[in-house]
Amino acid sequence: MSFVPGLGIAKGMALTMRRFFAPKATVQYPETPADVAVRFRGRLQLLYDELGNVKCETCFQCAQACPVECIDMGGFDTRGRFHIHWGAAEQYAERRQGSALRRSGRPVPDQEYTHFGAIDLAPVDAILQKYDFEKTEMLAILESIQGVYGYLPVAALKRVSDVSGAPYALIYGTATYYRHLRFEQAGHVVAVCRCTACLVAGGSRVARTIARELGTEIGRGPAASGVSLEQIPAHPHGAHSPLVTLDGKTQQLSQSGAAAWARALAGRTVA
Amino acid sequence: MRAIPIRPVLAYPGQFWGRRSLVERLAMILIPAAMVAAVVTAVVLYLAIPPLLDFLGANFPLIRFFIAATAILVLTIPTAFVLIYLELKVIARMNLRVGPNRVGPWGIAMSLMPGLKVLSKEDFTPTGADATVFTLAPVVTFLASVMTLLVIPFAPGVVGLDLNIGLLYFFAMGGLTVLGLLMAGWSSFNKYSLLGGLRSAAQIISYEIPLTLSVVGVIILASTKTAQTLSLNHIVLAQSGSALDWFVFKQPLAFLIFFIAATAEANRTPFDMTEADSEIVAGFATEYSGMRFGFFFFAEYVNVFIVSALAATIFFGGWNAPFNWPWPVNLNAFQPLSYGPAVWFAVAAMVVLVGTYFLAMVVRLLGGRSWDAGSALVMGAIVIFVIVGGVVTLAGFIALDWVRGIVWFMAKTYAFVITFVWMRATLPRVRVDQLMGFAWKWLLPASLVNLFVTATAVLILNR
Amino acid sequence: MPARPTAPRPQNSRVKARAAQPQPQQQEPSADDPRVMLDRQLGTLYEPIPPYPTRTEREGEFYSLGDGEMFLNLGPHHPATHGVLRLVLKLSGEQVVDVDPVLGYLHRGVEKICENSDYYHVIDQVDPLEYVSSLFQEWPAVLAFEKLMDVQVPRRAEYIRVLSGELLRVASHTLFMGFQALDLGGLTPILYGFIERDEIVEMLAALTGARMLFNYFRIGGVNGDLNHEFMSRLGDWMSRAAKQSQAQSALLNENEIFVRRMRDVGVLDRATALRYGVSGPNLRAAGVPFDVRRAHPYSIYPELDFNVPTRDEGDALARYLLRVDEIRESIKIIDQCLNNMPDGPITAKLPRLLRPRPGRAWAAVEGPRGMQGVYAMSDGTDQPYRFRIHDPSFVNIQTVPAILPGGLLADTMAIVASLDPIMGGIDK
Amino acid sequence: MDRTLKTRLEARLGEHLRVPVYQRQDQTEIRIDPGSVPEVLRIVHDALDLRFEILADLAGVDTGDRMQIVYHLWSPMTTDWLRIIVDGISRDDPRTPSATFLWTGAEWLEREAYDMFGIIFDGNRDLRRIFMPPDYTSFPLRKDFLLPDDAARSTGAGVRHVEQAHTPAIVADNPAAGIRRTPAS
Repeated sequence: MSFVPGLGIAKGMALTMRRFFAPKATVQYPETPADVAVRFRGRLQLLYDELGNVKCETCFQCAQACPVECIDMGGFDTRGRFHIHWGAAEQYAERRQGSALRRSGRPVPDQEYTHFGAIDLAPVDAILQKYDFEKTEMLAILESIQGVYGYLPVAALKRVSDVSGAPYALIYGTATYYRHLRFEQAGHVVAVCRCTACLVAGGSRVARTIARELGTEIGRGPAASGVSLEQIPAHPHGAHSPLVTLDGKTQQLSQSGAAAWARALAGRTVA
Repeated sequence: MRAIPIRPVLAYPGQFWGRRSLVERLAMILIPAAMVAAVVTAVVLYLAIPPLLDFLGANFPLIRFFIAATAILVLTIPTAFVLIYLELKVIARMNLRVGPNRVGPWGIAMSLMPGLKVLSKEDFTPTGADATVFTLAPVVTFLASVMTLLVIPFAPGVVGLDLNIGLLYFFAMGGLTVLGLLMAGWSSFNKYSLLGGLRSAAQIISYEIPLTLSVVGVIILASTKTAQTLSLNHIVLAQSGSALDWFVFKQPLAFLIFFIAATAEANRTPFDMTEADSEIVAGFATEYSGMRFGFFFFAEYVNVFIVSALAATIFFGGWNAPFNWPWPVNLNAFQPLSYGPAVWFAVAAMVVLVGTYFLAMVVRLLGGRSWDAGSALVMGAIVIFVIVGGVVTLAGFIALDWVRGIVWFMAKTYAFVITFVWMRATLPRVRVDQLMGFAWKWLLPASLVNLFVTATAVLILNR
Repeated sequence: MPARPTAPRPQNSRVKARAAQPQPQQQEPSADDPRVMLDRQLGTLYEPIPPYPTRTEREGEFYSLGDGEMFLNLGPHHPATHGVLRLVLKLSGEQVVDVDPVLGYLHRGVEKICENSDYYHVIDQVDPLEYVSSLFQEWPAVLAFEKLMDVQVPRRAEYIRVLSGELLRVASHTLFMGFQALDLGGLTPILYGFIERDEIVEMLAALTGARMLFNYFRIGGVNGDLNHEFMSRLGDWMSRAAKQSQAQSALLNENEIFVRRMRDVGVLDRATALRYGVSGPNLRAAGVPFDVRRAHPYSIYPELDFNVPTRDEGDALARYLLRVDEIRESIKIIDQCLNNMPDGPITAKLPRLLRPRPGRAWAAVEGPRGMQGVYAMSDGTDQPYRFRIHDPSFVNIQTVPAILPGGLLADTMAIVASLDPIMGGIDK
Repeated sequence: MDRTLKTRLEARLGEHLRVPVYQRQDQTEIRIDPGSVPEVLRIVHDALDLRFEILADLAGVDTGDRMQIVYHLWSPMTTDWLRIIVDGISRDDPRTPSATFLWTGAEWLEREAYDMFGIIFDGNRDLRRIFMPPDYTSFPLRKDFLLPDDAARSTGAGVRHVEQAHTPAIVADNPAAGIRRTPAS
C-alpha cells in the first residue's frame, strides 16, 4: 500500500482501462476451432489410415463400453456391410440412424438397406422366449434366427440386443465369428482359383472380367445382384485351369466366354 | 462449391409471391402500407391538430405534468437496457472478454434477454414471508428511484417539473429507496435478506449525510448567481459559460465526497454491501424472483443513471456545453409549425419513401444478384432512416439549443455511468464496518470542513 | 395465521354504541390447529439445528444460542464457499461468534475405492481429489508405491515431474489470487487468473493429454516425454510469465480496499498453526519455514536453488502475499529444470502386475496447498491393503473455527478463501 | 536413513516400545500400546533431541483382527519421518487415547478415523461423524465392509455390503443431551 491514499486504486483502474483496449482472450468457439494439443486425450475423432480410409471397423466395443451410452455409431465393416448401434431404446431412436451415419464419416446414402428394413420380429421374440433371453445361448439363438429368416437381419440382432440386454458387440462378435452365420440372403457364390497354374492359364484375367461384370470383388460381399465372388482356397487335385466354380460346381469357361457367362448370371439373378 | 441456381423470371404468375422469402413478403406488405399510412396520417393531422392544440393550450400545466411523468416512467426502460448492455460489454472488455455478441449485432439485444427472462419466471412468495410487504417492497424501491428523475433538467426547457426545491425533493425521494430495501429484507423471512436490508438501512442513512452536506457548498455558490438555489435548473444556469464555470473546479473536495457518497447511495461496487453476492448471496433480493426481482434490477440501474445525472447536473454544468458555443445559428426563431405540421410530415414521409427506393436501386445495382428485391428495400429503408436521423440530429444539434443540451447532458451522464461500471470492474468490496467508519470518520468531517471553507470564502469575497 | 393483537383504534360514538352490544367471543385457535403449529415451527423450521440429540460436548455447546445470537447456514450452496463446504455460523449481529464446518457433501470414499483397485488404477482414482492441481495428488501416491517397491526413478522423469508440478503450482496460485479477489467482490482478477491458468493448463495438455485430471505420473516415471508443442508453448509463456504476474498484482497488492480487508484478518499465529498441523503457505505465512521440498527433500529438489519464503504476520494478507512470492520461486525452479534437463529414459522397467512385498510406506510432497501425503500398506497382493490420503485442505479448513470468531460475516469469505481449500480433497 | 534417531528413540522411550525400532528408507517406525500413547506423544513432542512438532498425519488401519492408529510426525532435528503405530486396539471395542491434548488439529483427523473405522478416541470432545451422514451406522473402511461391485463377495454370494450392525458406541454412551432451540419468535 502506498503512502498516497488512492494511488493503488488508481493503478488498478489504469490497468483495467489499458486492458479495455487490449486484445481479447475469448475464442469464438464454433467459428474458430479451439487450439487443442495434439496429445490431448479428450478429442472425439475417428482416425484415418494413410490411404484416407476410416480406421474404425464398427466393432462396437467403444459403444458397448460407454457408461452413459452417449456413443452411437454406424458404419461399414470390412466387407462393406452397414451396421448401426445405439444405446438403450429411447424415444429419439429414429433420429439416431441418420446422425450415426453422418458421424461415421460416410455420406448418408439414400438407398434402402434391405437387411435393415422392417421385418416381422415376432419369430425373434418367440425364439428369445424359448431361450429365456439367456445371453449365454447366443449362438443357438442366432442359429434359430437364421433358420427362420435364412440369414441374420440386422433389425433382428438389434431386437435381440434391446430385449435380452446383450451388448450389440457381443452379438455381432458371435455372428461374425462363426462362418455359417451370414448377414445376407444366401445367393449364388462364384469362386475363382488364383493358384499359379490358373494364373498361368489366364485365371487372373478371367477373375477380373467376372468381377467387373458382377460388380463386386473378391471378399467384398454380394453385389447388388446377390452374387458374391470368392476365392477358392486351394486348387483341387485334377481340376482344370482356369478354375471357376458356381455354388461349388465347376464351370467350363474359356477366357472369352467368361464375360458373357458372368453377365448372364448377374442378369438372371436380378430378374 | 454449391452451384447457385439461376432463377427464371416469373415462370408462372403465382411465383411472384410464392417464391419470396419472409423478409421480402414483409417488405412488400409493409412499405405500401407505410405509404398509405403516411398519407392518412398527414390528412388526419392536418384536420385534427388545431383543435388539439387549443385543448392542450387550455390545460397546459396539468397535461404537461402527466406527459412528463409518463415520459419519465417510459424512459426508465430503455435507460435500464442501455445500462445493462454497457455494463455487460464494458466489464467484459476490461476482463479481456468479448462480452455478449450473439443476440443482435454486437450483442445489442442482449439486455432484452434478462428482461424477457424475468417476465417469464414464476412469481414466488416464500413460506413465512409477509406477503403484503413482500409485494410492495419492489414497487416502493422502483418508484422512489424513478420519481427522482422528475426534477432532473435534461436540457433547457426539457425538465419534468422545475421545482423550486428540486434538490431537496431529489434527496427526499432518493432516501425513500432504503424503505423499499428494508421492507424487502424484513419481509422475505430469510436471514440473508434481513442482513442485506439492515446493511442497506445503515449504509444509505450514513451516506445521506455527507451526500447532502457536500451539496450545500454548491448551493452557497449558486446563491451568488441565482435566487432559486435549490432548483436544479437554476443550479445548471448558474454554471453557464465555459467549462471553467462548472462547480467541480470550485468545489473539488465536495465533488469527491459527493461521488463517493453517491456510489454508496446507488449501492454500486465498492459499496454494494446490500447485495454482496459472495457474502449474503443477493442480500435483500435473495427470495425475489420474476418481475418483482425485475423491479429491483431496474431500480438499481435507473439509480446509477440518476446518480450520474445528478453529478453531471450539479458539478459538471448539466446541459451546458464545455465551451462557449461558437455558432450563433438559432433556428428557434424559425417556426416550423408556420407551414402546418401536415406539410412537414408529408415532406418527411416523401423523403423517406423516395430515399428508400432510390437507395434500394443503388444497392441492387452495386450488390448484383446476391441482393433480392426485398432485401434491397429493407437495406435501403435502414440506410435512409440512419441518414435522415443523423441529418435531423445534426441539424437539431446545430440549430436547437435543447437538442444540444440533451446531447451534452447525456454525454456527461454516460461518462459517469461508465466510470461506475469501470469501478465495478476493478475494485473489490469494502467491509461493512470499514464502510461505516469511512462515512463517519472521514466523509462527514471532510464535508463539514468543505462547507465551512466555502461559506467563509463566499462571505469574504462577496463582502 | 394466529390472531394478532389489534391496535386500539380511535373510536367514534357509533362504534362505541355498537361495541356495547354483546359480540360473539373470538375463538382462540387451539394449539392443535395446523396453522398454529406451522406458525410456531416457522421460527425454527429453517434453522440449521440437527434434528437429533446432540452427540458430543462441542456440538451441544455450539447448537445452543445465547442472547441476541442467531444461526446462519452458509452453504453448501453458496456463491463463495469454494464448492460444497457448509459453514454453520453463530452470529451476533454481523459478528461471528462461533462456526461449525460441516463436511461430507462430496465424499466418494476414494480410499475405499483405491483399496479395491490395483496399483496402476489408484493413480487415476486419486486424480479428482485435488482437482485444481491434481498432479500433486498423483505424486505422493506414486512416491509411496515406489518406496514400497524400491523403484529407482530415472532422472529425466524426476525433472519432468518437477517441471510439470511447478507449472501447476503457478497455475493454482494464480487461480487462488483470482478467487481471493472474487470472494472480496472483485470481478476482474478471477478472469485474469483463469486466462493465465488456461495457458498453463493447455501447455500441460500438450504434455500429459488432459487439462485437469492429468493421470500423468506412473510408478517409476511419467507417461509421456516432453514434446515440441509443450516446449514451444512453455517458452512462449516463460517469456512473459514474470511480467504478467506483475500486472496481476498491480490490481490487488496495492489496492487500499483489498489490503484493508485482508490485513489483520484471520490471524493464524505460529503456535496455533503448529497445534493444528497446518502446512503449506498457510503455515509459512505464520513464520514456520516448513516446506516438504526442503524439510524432507524428494525427487530432485535438493539439487535446485530456490528460497522458501516466509512471513511473520499470519493474517490473510500474509497468506496472499506469500503465494505471490511462491509464484516467483516456482518460475525460478522451472527455469532451472529447463536448463538442466538430462537425457535418458522416462520410466523405470516394471512388471505389468505389481505385487510389492508386504510393507508400509509414507510419502509426502509439497503441493500448492500444503503437504500432500499418502500412507500405503501392501499385503503382497496387487491391491494396496490400506491407502490413506492426507489432504492439506482438510487440516487447513479445520482452523476456521479457531481464527474466524470475532470477525465479521464478510471476513468469513476472506479467511476461507485465503486458506485456499479444495473441497474435492477435503471430502475425499 | 538416520541411525542416531534410533538410539535417541530407544533411550527416550525404552519401556514403551513393543518391538524394536524399525527403519526403512526415510521412515522410522515404532510400535506402542494404546495405554502409552499420551506419554509417548508427550516425550516425542517435547524432548529436546526429538522435538517432533508437526503432526503430518493420523490414519486408522484395520488389519482384520485388530485396529491400529498410525501417526506420522516431522521434526527439524532429523530427515526421517517418524511413524508411531499404536497397535493392538481391540476390533470389537476400539478405544485409544486422543492426541488432541497436543495437537488440536488431531481432532478432525480422529473424527475421520472414527467415521471410517469406529475407533473411539477418549478425550476428543467433538467425536462425531465427519463425512458420512449422522444416521449412518457402518464404518466404511473396515475390512468387513465390502463394495457392491466386488464380484467374489457380492450380494449374489450372500454378503451384505452396507449397513452392517456396528452401533457407534458413542451414541450408546452419551444419552440425549437435548438441544436448546432458538427462542420462539
